[in-house]
Amino acid sequence: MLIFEHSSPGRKGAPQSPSAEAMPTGIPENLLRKNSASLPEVSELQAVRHYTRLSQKNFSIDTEFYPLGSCTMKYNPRACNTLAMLPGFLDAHPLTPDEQNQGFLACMFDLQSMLCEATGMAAFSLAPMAGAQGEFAGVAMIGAYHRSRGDDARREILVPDAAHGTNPATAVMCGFTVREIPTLDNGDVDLEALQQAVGPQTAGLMLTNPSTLGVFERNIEAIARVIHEAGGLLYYDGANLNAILGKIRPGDMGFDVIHSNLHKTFSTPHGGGGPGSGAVGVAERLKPFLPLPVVTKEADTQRGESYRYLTASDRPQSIGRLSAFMGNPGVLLRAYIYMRFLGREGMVRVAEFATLNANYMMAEAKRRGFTLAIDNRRASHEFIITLKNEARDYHVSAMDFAKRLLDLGYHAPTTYFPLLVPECLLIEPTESEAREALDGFMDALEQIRNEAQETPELLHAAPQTLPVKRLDEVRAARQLDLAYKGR
Amino acid sequence: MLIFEHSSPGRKGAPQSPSAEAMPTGIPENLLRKNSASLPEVSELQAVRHYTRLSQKNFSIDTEFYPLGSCTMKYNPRACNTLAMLPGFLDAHPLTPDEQNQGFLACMFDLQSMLCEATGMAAFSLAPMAGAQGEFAGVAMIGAYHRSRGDDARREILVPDAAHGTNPATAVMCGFTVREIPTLDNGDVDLEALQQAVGPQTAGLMLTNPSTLGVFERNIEAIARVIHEAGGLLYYDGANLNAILGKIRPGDMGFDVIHSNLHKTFSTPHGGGGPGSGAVGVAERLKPFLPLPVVTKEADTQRGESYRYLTASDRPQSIGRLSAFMGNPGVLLRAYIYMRFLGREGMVRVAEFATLNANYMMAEAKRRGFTLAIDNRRASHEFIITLKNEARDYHVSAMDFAKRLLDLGYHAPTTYFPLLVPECLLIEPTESEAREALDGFMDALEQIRNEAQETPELLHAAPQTLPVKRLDEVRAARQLDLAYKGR
Amino acid sequence: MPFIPHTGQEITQMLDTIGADSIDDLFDEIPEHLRAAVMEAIPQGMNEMEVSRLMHQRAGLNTRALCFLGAGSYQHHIPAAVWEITTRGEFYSAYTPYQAEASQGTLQLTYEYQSMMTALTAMDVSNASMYDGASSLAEAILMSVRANRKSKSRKILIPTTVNPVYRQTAHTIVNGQQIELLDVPYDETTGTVKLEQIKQQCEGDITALVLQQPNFFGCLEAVDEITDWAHENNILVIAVINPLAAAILKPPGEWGAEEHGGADIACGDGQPLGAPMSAGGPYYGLLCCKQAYVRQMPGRIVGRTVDLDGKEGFVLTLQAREQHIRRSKATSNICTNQGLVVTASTIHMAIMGATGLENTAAACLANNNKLVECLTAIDGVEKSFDAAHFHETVLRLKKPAAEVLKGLIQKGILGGYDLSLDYPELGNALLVCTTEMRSQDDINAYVEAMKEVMTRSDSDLGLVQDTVLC
Amino acid sequence: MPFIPHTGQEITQMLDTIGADSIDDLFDEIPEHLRAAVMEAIPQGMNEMEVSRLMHQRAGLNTRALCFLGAGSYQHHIPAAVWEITTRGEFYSAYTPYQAEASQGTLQLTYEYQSMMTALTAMDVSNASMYDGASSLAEAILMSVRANRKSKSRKILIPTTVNPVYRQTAHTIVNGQQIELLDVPYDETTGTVKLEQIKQQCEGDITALVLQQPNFFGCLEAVDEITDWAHENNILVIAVINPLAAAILKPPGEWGAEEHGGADIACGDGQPLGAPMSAGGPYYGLLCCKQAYVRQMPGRIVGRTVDLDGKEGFVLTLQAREQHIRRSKATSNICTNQGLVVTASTIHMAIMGATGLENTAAACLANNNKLVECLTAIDGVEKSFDAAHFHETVLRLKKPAAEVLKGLIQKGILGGYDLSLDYPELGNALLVCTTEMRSQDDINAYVEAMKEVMTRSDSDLGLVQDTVLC
Ligand SMILES: Cc1ncc(COP(=O)(O)O)c(C=O)c1O
Ligand SMILES: Cc1ncc(COP(=O)(O)O)c(C=O)c1O
Repeated sequence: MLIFEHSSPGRKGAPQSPSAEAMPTGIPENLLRKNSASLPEVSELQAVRHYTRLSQKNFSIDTEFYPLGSCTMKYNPRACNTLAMLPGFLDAHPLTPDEQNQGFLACMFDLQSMLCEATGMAAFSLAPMAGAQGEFAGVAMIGAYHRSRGDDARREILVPDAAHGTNPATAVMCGFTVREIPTLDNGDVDLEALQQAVGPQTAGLMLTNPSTLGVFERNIEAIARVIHEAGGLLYYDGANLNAILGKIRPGDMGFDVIHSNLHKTFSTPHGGGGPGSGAVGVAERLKPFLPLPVVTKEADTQRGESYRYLTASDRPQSIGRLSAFMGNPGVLLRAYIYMRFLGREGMVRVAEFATLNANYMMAEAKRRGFTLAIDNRRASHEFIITLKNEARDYHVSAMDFAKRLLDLGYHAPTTYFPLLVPECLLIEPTESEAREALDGFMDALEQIRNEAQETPELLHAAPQTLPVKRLDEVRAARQLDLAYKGR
Repeated sequence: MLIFEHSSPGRKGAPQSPSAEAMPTGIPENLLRKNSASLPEVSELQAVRHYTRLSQKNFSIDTEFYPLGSCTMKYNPRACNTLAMLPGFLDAHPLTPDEQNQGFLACMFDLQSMLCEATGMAAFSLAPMAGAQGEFAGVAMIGAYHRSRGDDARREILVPDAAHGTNPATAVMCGFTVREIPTLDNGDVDLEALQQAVGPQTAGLMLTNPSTLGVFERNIEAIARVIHEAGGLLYYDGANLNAILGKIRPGDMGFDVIHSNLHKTFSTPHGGGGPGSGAVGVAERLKPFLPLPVVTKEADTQRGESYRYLTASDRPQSIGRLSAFMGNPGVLLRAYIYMRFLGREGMVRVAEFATLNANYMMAEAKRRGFTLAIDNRRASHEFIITLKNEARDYHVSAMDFAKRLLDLGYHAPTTYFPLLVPECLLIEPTESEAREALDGFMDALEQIRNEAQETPELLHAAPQTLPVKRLDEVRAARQLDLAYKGR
Repeated sequence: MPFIPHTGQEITQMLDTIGADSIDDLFDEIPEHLRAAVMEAIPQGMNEMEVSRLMHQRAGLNTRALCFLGAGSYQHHIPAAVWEITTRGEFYSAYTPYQAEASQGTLQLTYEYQSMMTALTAMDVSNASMYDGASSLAEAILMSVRANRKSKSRKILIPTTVNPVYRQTAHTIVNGQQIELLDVPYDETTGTVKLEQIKQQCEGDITALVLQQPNFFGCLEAVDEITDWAHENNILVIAVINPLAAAILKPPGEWGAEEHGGADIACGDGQPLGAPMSAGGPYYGLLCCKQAYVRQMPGRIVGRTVDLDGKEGFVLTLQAREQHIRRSKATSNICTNQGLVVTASTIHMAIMGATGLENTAAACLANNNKLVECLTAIDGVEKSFDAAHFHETVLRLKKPAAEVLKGLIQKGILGGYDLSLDYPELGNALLVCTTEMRSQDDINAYVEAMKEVMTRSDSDLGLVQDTVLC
Repeated sequence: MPFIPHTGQEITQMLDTIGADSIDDLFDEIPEHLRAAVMEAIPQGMNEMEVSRLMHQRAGLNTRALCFLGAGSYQHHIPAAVWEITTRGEFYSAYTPYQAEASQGTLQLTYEYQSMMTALTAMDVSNASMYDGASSLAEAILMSVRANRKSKSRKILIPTTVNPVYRQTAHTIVNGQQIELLDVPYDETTGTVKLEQIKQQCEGDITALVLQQPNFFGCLEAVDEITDWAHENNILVIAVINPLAAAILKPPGEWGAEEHGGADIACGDGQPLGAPMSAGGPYYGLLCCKQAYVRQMPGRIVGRTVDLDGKEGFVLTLQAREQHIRRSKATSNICTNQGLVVTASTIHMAIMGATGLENTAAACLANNNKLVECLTAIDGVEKSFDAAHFHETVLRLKKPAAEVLKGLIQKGILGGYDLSLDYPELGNALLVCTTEMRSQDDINAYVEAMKEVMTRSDSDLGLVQDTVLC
């Protein structure tokens, strides 16, 4: 039932409403609303009950193992939420004068510094509100850099075919054209194809390393050389740093600009779709172009250190603002708190145990006879199973496997991404899962393969134990019903 | 699965633990623990996931209509929780000097005053930690009062047979003997039997009005006269004031002492069993005996009004303390906040709409052909259906009805209480439920009666849709398994 | 080890299964000389007790002054139930609802959000959110360029009464795509845009026109007249709204003559509907449009459908617009949105209902009238504009706003937004805001403080500069 | 109307169904002359915004000083997850689990609690909680009288090292039942009870003996020796424990010779395991006993059983002990207990684990040693007792404790518990406590403040009386 269907005309959540004021005069009639908006009219109890029950219809990290590749569904410590929601932060107006906002600014400055150290970049801006906006900022800076040098011909961005969809979409949004670079069967970028692709039109290359295929790009130094020699810049899609934190730094690999999804590696919650943060870091030469705001620390003779926002006059070459205020401070605070929990030792351990868990599951998958997309390599924080054999032999799809997993109490891995691998499951366990969860998942996968052989209809009809059975997506797109207008 | 079964030896929730200190010397070896307690060894994520999932196995007000008679399952406003958990309250040590504790004491003083006004009593103590302890305090005061007057022969407490089990249990705990008074078919106390029962041995009568039969005791003035003329005192079991708030006050009916369950009428949550508060109020003559602590207000010349705890030296005749500190302050704060929400108008409305909902459901029950335990009377905040006919005709019990209701998404009413009515359901909707919920429940009840006739096995096998089917209580009591000791 | 459950024994067993000797072996594909050194600049880890102490200290450093500052972020009452439910693990720690059957909670809620937002704006379609109001305007502009097939110019008219940071953000984001943003000046007596001024600015083919209601000065624009003119000239209208104000003001879907169907696209920031000010976010961008433009919409959209048994259910739909399907041809690069804030906002709207929002909006307005009346009774304080307004008003002061604000903050009052940088032509201008949260006592405190600041000489101001604030 | 969903139309329809003209008619069985007047002394209702403002003001009036006060309530770190999960609606707003199938969450959790508590105490059985530590002791005494079939005296020995408010509460509660509570004095050098002193007090038949470990002075009693003696004399042993200390101290189930099976009953306050100090509650009383006494146990108990399909499940069991079944013959009148605090405490124990609790207990103790060492270096401060202790210590001061505490609170320090009222024989005695929450900085702050207070003359103290506190 929809919340609208609990509605009764005239019912109100009285304790929440200021007492009715006479509508002030002075507003011309034609600027006023004629009819009340048809929002639901429910009591507070009805709303609480409805949304509490709705929440129970979700899978989530707090309730299920959620090995969704490229998404890093790790534990979101509750303390990060509690502490980020202290009244001193929640009640802070974004335009509060810096002197009254020192506690928050100190956190932001520290966060910038820790991100620089963790990635080997010279400076960070926390402005981007998600990975895609971080990419936007990064690519826009690449554009601004070339322009600032009068190098206006560089209108092409190179993107490997395994890349996340946001990479090409971003490049286009920034006004570039996109050229795809193929990937070899072993998961490395096709270096020859890359060499042929670069030229005076090359603005840069967007790369994820480890790639979305779950392997480390072994030729990274050669790639960096090719791009830099062609006059391009190297962009690191660091949506996911879980695989390398404390082990190798993008700056040391030769990247000029990077974004990092704090809502993945740094454990801010995904919230059913967002919000996130795509903090963006740069090498020294791109620093002037960083998006605003950026926080700086100043030694103030009177009261010791103090912090302030840099403005456009401090950074005249900045690509500008990406949001009305400061990105997503609540997300940034959660990431900051998480990083203080981890500290330098804890960060290395993230990479170590995320990698251990992925390699363990990959070994188990192999042992149990599943086909790996890329064999005989180390997994990074994730790895890929291809179910092409099962699809061929039993007429079941990766999607069927995914839906059946739901029935068994596991969230499905990422399916059909990266696009190169047929019938694939991209599996990312993260470091915060215990071995029992990994084993339980592999048992489930094995059980499903047996079912695929013996009772494939079980897979086709899955899920059976959830609030709804398989949903008709085609109908949803054909007979658009995007808002309730009464029954 | 039990939390213990997620355990792995040596696993820890590291972020929660201070770093290991060397066990300080100086404690003799024989006073130290030899083996670590076998608590579960799980990660924070495992604990969060386990208890989040467990919670989902409960019915609750926040998820279901819960018309449990005599329990007053009304909406527990979330703000009461949020505001009672402000750090200024949570971090207050109970022995904080009064001067540093003025905010909390002011709330407690106001709460005492509001309870006096709402019940018509002269003074209140907030010390009792639940209804039963409120009863204990009340009956102990009755004893202390008689003793203070040298009236030592009064060793008997009268209790109507419809009374809640805590009434007789309390009287015995206070050292009294109990005599039961019968109830007439129309729900009123048998006045003649009462007259015959009273005498110089009578310490007092414990009465609930409206009674647990859901009707108002019409002879209350006569009853008061009988008891008072016999030299006894009149105790009001005001566990539930929902039916009369702002309509009639126990003090005005002639009661000398009353307890009120703040976790019912004043909406503090039941928390799966507690905590509660059984604040106790008295007429003037019992004031010296009130349990401590009690908060008083003093006009302080220097800083205006101030509040302090009364001590034993202020109240030498007090029956004493019932707990180490101040009862259950967190519960008291929630009740206080709720009462400030309601205000005087809101309190009257509680009684009005609780009564409207109960009478509406009773009328609906009658219309749908159910048998009422007491017909042709007004319901108070609750009423009783007896399923004795259905039991006779279809061989189904009130318990079967209750379990089947769970399948249909409704918490069952109270069953088999009061003990006088065979196969009964005691139904209390409370004022915070919308009419749709009441109708939905009555539809379910009607559906079940039809099923009882046509497919009684559906009832016997209920519930089917919950985490477990009907549980074996006999086995639980015979083969006691009260703690996990490994599998 | 923080948040890592592995015991020593488990590690050994897992490495055995993998066939590796140590965890470090798992990184042997990384060139040795590239390995990172210890990250000295990152402090050591802390336990929760220590982190908690640190964050309480930091939060305590933020001064909590009485807030009369608005300018795009507003302090409203939020029912306690809103964030208690929103932060339930099942909402908080779920991913984007790609597995629909296991995400009906988030999906149904989002559908309800879309329904509420279209009801509030009187628009046909809402998406599931953009990042914030400013970036939402930028996407609305990009969308208008795709949607207006009759226009080739890629020229957009933006009055300077639109929030300056929104205009800056739009510039950053549309910059790469050869889109021209043309400023339109405002009328100096009304504080609103006059149609004549727009016409003057408008040479030939224009793709879209942006109109903010209430505008950045808090003033109400003549939305009907301007919308009609735009539509008559094949110009799309992009409304920028405050969704709380929309509870009492004419919603964008009803701007102008009925036959044109109102504004074409509506955007704005959802913050006033359940998001705390929180130093600037997370908020969310609302984005609505006419049915005809739904395939040009960026971001996620939830649709209602049925399952195998014909039972109602919800899915992400029209995904072919999005980057994960369409890649370089997507309507936008947006992927992660502001889902959790939308969750809060949906619950907020459900609990408040239309009546609650209307009463809140009316209380904001009434409070602003009270405040402005008292302030303008002070010598040296007067209103800048005479147009009708919502809950913000521009005041002209006899002293520089920056100086006045410094004086006020010393009395624990966040007095408003200094307009002198963005609008130097207005002189010493201050934008003051009141929400329903400002009680009569609060207003009195502001008025008293302002009296003192306005009568104090400049040297007094300097003297008290370092007093501890409340 | 607060929290009432009825619309005017619904009210009319419902009254129609009932056949009444007005809501007031529904009260027509109440004698007219008894009807209540308007409750003038109760203020008018408020909306949530107003209530919230009021409660923030009130909470703000409470001074938040650095806490070195214990005496039965202790400030410990509680993981954020604990109360976030505990206050989930499904736990928070559920009733007592009478409908077992619809309450498996609460029931299984309670079974896990019982399992953890028996593990911690090394006792056989735990109930599902009593109100608090003090009332739990009272019930333990009543229980011992029922359980000790060999004794007829109803005499209970209670050393004065047992928390004074626990002893007072026990008096109030057992008062009506002809039970005699006999004080046992303590040794003035050790601060503990000596077996000889007990023997002196003990004439003839004794039902039970109470022993608190650590005792009210923080000192450790000779539990083995005393337990053995009691058992040899057919006296039941009632242990009063701090369950956090039990993580490192010998648990009551192991007191004395193995063949006696340890203490017979263990009680105490669960507050140190996950309940905030909260001005005194809600906490919960833990109550455990030997298997033999389970049918004398008051309060609820959860048992594990199976359902119709043989699947594991949980129910309330042995209900025949309780008032709702046995009425006047019940083991106690208790009905509502402290379930939600038990919920928090269970989650707390699960997250902390034995290691976490051990480290916490050790940190408390180490901090107390640090503090006491520094304080006793000050002239006029010395230790009163020489027995081993946990996290509290009694100090003898050269000035009255009340005066010293006044001085300390002016420096934002809650310095401890003044023992002079309860134990006048100890002179100027102060009980100081440190938990793991007290950092080195906190300890230094206390020491500095104490130095100043001890060197200050009395008239200085008077002077600063009204200074604003931190
Ligand atoms: C590799 C990669 N790049 C970019 C993104 C986009 O990040 P966001 O969703 O925060 O915009 C993602 C997130 O799914 C990703 O996995
Ligand atoms: C009528 C009546 N009296 C007394 C009580 C006992 O109250 P408590 O459970 O708070 O001890 C109850 C609660 O169930 C009750 O309904």
